[in-house]
Amino acid sequence: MTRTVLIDPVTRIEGHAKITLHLDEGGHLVDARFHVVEYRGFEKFCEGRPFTEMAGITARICGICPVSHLLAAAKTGDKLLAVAIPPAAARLRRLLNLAQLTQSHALSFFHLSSPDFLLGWESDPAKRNVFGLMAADPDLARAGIRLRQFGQQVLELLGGRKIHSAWAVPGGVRTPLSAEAKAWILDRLPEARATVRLALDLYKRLLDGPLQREQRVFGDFPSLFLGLVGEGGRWEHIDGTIRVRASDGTIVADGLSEDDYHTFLGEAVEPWSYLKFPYYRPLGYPDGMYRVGPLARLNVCDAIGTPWADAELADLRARSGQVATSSFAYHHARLVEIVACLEAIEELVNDPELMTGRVRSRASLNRNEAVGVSEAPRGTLFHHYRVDDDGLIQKVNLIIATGQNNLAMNRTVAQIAREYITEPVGPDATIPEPLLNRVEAGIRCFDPCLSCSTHAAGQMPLRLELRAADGSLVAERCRG
Amino acid sequence: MPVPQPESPARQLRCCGASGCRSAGGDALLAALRTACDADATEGLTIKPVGCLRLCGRGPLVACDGPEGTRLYGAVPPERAADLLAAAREQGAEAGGARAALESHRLDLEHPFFRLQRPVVLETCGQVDPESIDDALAHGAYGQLRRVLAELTPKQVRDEVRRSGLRGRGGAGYPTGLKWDTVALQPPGPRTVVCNADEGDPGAFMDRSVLESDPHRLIEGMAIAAYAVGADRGYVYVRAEYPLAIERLRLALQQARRKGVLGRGIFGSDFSLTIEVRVGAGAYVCGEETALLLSIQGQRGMPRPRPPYPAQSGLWGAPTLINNVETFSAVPAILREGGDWYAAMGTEGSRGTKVFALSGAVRHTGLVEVPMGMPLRTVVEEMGGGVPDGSAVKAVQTGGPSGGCIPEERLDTPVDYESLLQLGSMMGSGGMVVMGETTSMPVVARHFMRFSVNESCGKCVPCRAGTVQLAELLDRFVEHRAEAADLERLEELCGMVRATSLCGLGQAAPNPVLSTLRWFRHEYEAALREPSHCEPPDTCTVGPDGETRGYAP
Amino acid sequence: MSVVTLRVNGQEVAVPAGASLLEAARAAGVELPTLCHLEGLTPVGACRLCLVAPEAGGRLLPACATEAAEGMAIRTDTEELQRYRRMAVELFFAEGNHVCAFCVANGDCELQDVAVAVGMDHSRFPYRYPHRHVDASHPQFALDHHRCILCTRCVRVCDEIEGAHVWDVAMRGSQCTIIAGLDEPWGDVEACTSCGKCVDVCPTGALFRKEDTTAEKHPHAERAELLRRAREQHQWSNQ
Amino acid sequence: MTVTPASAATTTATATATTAAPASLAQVVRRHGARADALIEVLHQVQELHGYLPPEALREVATLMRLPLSRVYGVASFYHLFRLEPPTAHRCAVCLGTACFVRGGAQLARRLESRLGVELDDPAGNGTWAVQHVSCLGACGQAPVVVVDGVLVTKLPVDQPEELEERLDAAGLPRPATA
Repeated sequence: MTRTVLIDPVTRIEGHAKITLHLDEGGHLVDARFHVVEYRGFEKFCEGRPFTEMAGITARICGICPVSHLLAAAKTGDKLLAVAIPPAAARLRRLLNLAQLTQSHALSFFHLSSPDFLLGWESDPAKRNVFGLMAADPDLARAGIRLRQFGQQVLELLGGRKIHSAWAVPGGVRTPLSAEAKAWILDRLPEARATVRLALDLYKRLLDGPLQREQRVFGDFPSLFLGLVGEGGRWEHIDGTIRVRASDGTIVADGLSEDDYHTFLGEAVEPWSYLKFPYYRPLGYPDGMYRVGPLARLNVCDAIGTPWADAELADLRARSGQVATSSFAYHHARLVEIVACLEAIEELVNDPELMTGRVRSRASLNRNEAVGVSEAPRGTLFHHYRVDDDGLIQKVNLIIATGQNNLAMNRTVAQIAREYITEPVGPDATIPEPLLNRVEAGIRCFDPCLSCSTHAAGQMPLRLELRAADGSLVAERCRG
Repeated sequence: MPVPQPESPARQLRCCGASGCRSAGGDALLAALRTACDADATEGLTIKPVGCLRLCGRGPLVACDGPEGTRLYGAVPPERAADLLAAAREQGAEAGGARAALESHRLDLEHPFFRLQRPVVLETCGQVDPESIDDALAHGAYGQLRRVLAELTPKQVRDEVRRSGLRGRGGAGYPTGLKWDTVALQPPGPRTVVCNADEGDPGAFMDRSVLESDPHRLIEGMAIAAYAVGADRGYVYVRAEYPLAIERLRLALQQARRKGVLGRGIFGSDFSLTIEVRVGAGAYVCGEETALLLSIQGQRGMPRPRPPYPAQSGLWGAPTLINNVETFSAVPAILREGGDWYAAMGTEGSRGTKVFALSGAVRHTGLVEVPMGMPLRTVVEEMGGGVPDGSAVKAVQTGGPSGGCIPEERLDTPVDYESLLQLGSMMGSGGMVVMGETTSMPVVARHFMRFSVNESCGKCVPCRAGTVQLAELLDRFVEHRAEAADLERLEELCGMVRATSLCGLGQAAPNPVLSTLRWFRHEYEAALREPSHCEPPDTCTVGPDGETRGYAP
Repeated sequence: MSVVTLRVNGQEVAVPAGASLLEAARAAGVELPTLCHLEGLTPVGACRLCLVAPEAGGRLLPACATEAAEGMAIRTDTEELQRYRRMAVELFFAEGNHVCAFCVANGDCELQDVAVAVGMDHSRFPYRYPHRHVDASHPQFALDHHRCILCTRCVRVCDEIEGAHVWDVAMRGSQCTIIAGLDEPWGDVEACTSCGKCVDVCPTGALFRKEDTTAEKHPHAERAELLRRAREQHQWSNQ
Repeated sequence: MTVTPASAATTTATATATTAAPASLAQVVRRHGARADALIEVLHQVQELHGYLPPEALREVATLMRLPLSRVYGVASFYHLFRLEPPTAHRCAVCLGTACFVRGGAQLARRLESRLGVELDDPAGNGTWAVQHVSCLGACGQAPVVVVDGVLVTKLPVDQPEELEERLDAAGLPRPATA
């Protein structure tokens, strides 16, 4: 029986995004700030709850990447129980995350970002969305929607529901994969592959053509990149260790364990945003700026480990070097990751270990503190819990991808603004639509984890403000 | 007045020793009188501590009896003890001088406050020494019990009570005779009588006065009732907030046992009765009969659904008769004078007399016992003398947290069960609180709702959670941040809480809101938020009366 | 066995003497919502969901706690009753912290079922977000006071069936709370036999097994009746 | 001449049994024959013994009366006159019955709060004084009233601030230390 979810105060934590551009006395742009007015009260909210509930609670925090929170919470739970999860469970969790990455990346690329590329930056904002895309290129749009559905369907086959399921639990997962589900996945994989090939071909054509300026100005700057890598430095999304790589290709740190995250990550707080500002501690704040997410995962890894994905990775590196520094390359990275996911899904589904034996290890609480990590579609996600002897949460710290990209997003916005605004900015300046649109698109490279960013079919509710040196408002422009 | 007067000593000073006058300095006055009396060894003058002399607001009260009649003095400081003694003595220059000196303390016994009273329950209250069974016996106490045991069958007793038309004085007004019959006619087995002395309605102190002033009358009434329904065990459940009443009741029971008025084979009959006092511990809901029974059984006072009624299944499952103090205390007089005599007073549906506790914004506060059906205006304006500063009465609150506010324009309504119900209030136990023009009705409604929130036992959801929501809605009105939809919600929730609560507390909790909404709706409408005044609700915390926080949890 | 006949929504039904109005309604094929009531436990009439209206007028009666009487006629589903039930459910939701989304009982919760049945998807009364706590001191079970609706099934099953009387209600009014022992951590109360009956009969996610996570609780409320029948009538039907 | 000893001053404290105060909890229970229905009476007397109902005492009561612990605590916490925390040295009760309310009881309560620096109904008070509300003392004729350490103080002139303060001084309520 399907049930209605009745009361859910937790979902009321979304907010609108606001960006302010700050000028100096001379009218020159000095700073850009991406304000997240989203309330982060859930860390407080979790206090006093049983840790077993954390997967369910954190999966409700965010409507976009519930699966990532679920996995991070389950992994943290495993550590509190101090159990090794059954091999089948480990594979099923991998499968879940791959499906999540696929569907999320498909959403970001097809629904949210491709209208800009395909319909043009100057096109009518009212039509610059997936519906407009449907009208302009119905085959691509439909294929994109079906690719996302594929990912979602796998999530549902595993977890019972597309989103908000609490299928992954401390100790493993709740249910194994059915034979029918396996057959369905294998049946749909070829179509998914075809779609991503179509998208990659199209995107590469655009990169070589009309998107060159964007590649240059949409957040191209040196920074660190952070992500999980597996054995032999291979691309990884759920297990493995943490690697940090600099723009010049140097591996700054490797083999880091999430357990020690506080030794290499710091979290700064700014009064104007609810979002914290994590930084790589050895370099200090804000010099320790780093990026996470699809691009970071590709930048930090040595190889992906499956043939087609490795070929695509090689192509990406051929265009932008060993380390791609433009944030615009996130879009490309997403497509490459979809390839990696599809190949990995195929391997996993054919793995006999997936379908065997138990899927959940039972134990009671054995530790009072644990840190879990997983790669969410938009980047590395840390869950850190401290519990009392009864298993009730005393303290929670969550480090989310959007927070880690916070500094880079501000840099990106500033870079775009400088490109599209004429300095010095006079007192009667206005904000032109193309600027708003580019800023929005710049933010969208990171596919930030704001509930609002998926609403309204690609229209981010956004307010852009231009503020003078004394803080007074020069101009503003809103959307959403 | 059909009160058997004992051989009155020629001269006596009756000093009110009920809690009202005590708190106003009655103890000191009594001590001073005794010292002065011992000093000049006056012959033939008795100083007698008695119970309530009615006009509590002017305490301490002293009644000065003599062959020339009774004079009543109020607010007498102890320094005036000598004057009182002198005034009580025979006529003479000294007495004359003392009386003149006391003139400013003299209270007019011909004032309507006294003149219009018709004491039945309170007939010996203020006459008799509450701590002396001998004095009570001298005033006729236990005379009816003795007669009933010797002459009447239980059924005859019940018939007499039924004929009197007496209805329960605790508030609901259930016909007493009918209740007695129900208990008596249950299948054979043990029965219990219980006196509900958990007088919890704010503004009500009738029962306390009876317990403090004339406890033997209550015991006699209970004993007669026990005989009439076949009970051999009785409990008086008194609220702990009445320590003096408990003390005097316990003393009276001890004396009664010693005199053989209680115990085995009372007055040589084969009727036996033991009565125990059970003291509450601060829970208004224990005035509800099923809660009261559980409390007597040493449990949480949480009401249970009725039926079955306690008359069928009460204490430890046995048929149990529950009446309140005033109801039992009316019984001896009814048997003495006959049910018809009692029924001749009052109105068609509400027979006899009723004791009211008059308080609030009124000149004369205290206890009045009047025939049912007396117009409210007579009680409040003539007897009570209206609002002290002479301004108009705005409303009269009757029935406590279960009752309602009756507006000035309806004061001509006769006080009886049905008329008050029609006005959206109720008789309740008899508290009558007068409100002057400055009283804000939403504030009053909230006051009562907070009371209900505080006193809800928490068993059923409409009362436990509904009263909390109602209090919060009323906050919005008091603080001028309500919206039109809140008025709708208020009324709807009132209706739900009233219809669905498990016991009388919850069922009646919305009454103060509904009655003030009915008569003073404009005050609620005026409290709606101004359209211009639309800050988020939480930022507005201070109301126009400056009252922002209450005592509710 | 003597029989009483009465009318439920106009339909005549006969039930054994001593049967409740709830049983009479069921005999007439009418399902009334209930929360506090549970077969096998003494009825308390606290949740007010099973209230029915006597056709003769007068106060509404809790069907679970009212004996059916000869010649009685009741209505179970008047517009007014429906409105009251809905409001009662709203009050339940507003007074606690009921977040279905990650509740251990999501999908198998009587409060949720009742909300669906009466068509309540949000409370018009402000949520009070009370500060409550979770007692997870017992090695196997936990009590989340946020989800407790004070139905007292746990109190009764522990007292009447298990005979341990670990639970009771403390405080009063909106402060009411279920307590173990002297308001101690459950795990410290020696009287507890860890039988789990309280968990089985809890209608919401308030009492649960600690290993269960979101939507994994599947209570066995019928156990109270089965155990009582086994004890009193020596009849076992739960093989 | 009828003379009776002046009985105890009016208090809001719990009423006591007429017999001499027992010395121990066991005696209290024994006096009631350990009957379950005597629980409230027993708790009254235990409170008199200790000033409040400490957990150890409740445990002992339960053991001696053979009652479940939760039942004893449930009863003790249901009735507002039972104290589960040690009382402050001094206590003040303000009546918020209807008559007192009409005559300014709520203002009086606020005055007491600010004078003593306490919150109404916070049993901890300011450490020395605590102020609680009571629903009605039945002293409606003398409204508004407060009870200071067991002594009823009546007819307080709420609308005459200076006189009010003097009356409160006289009742033994400390004034706030001047800053």
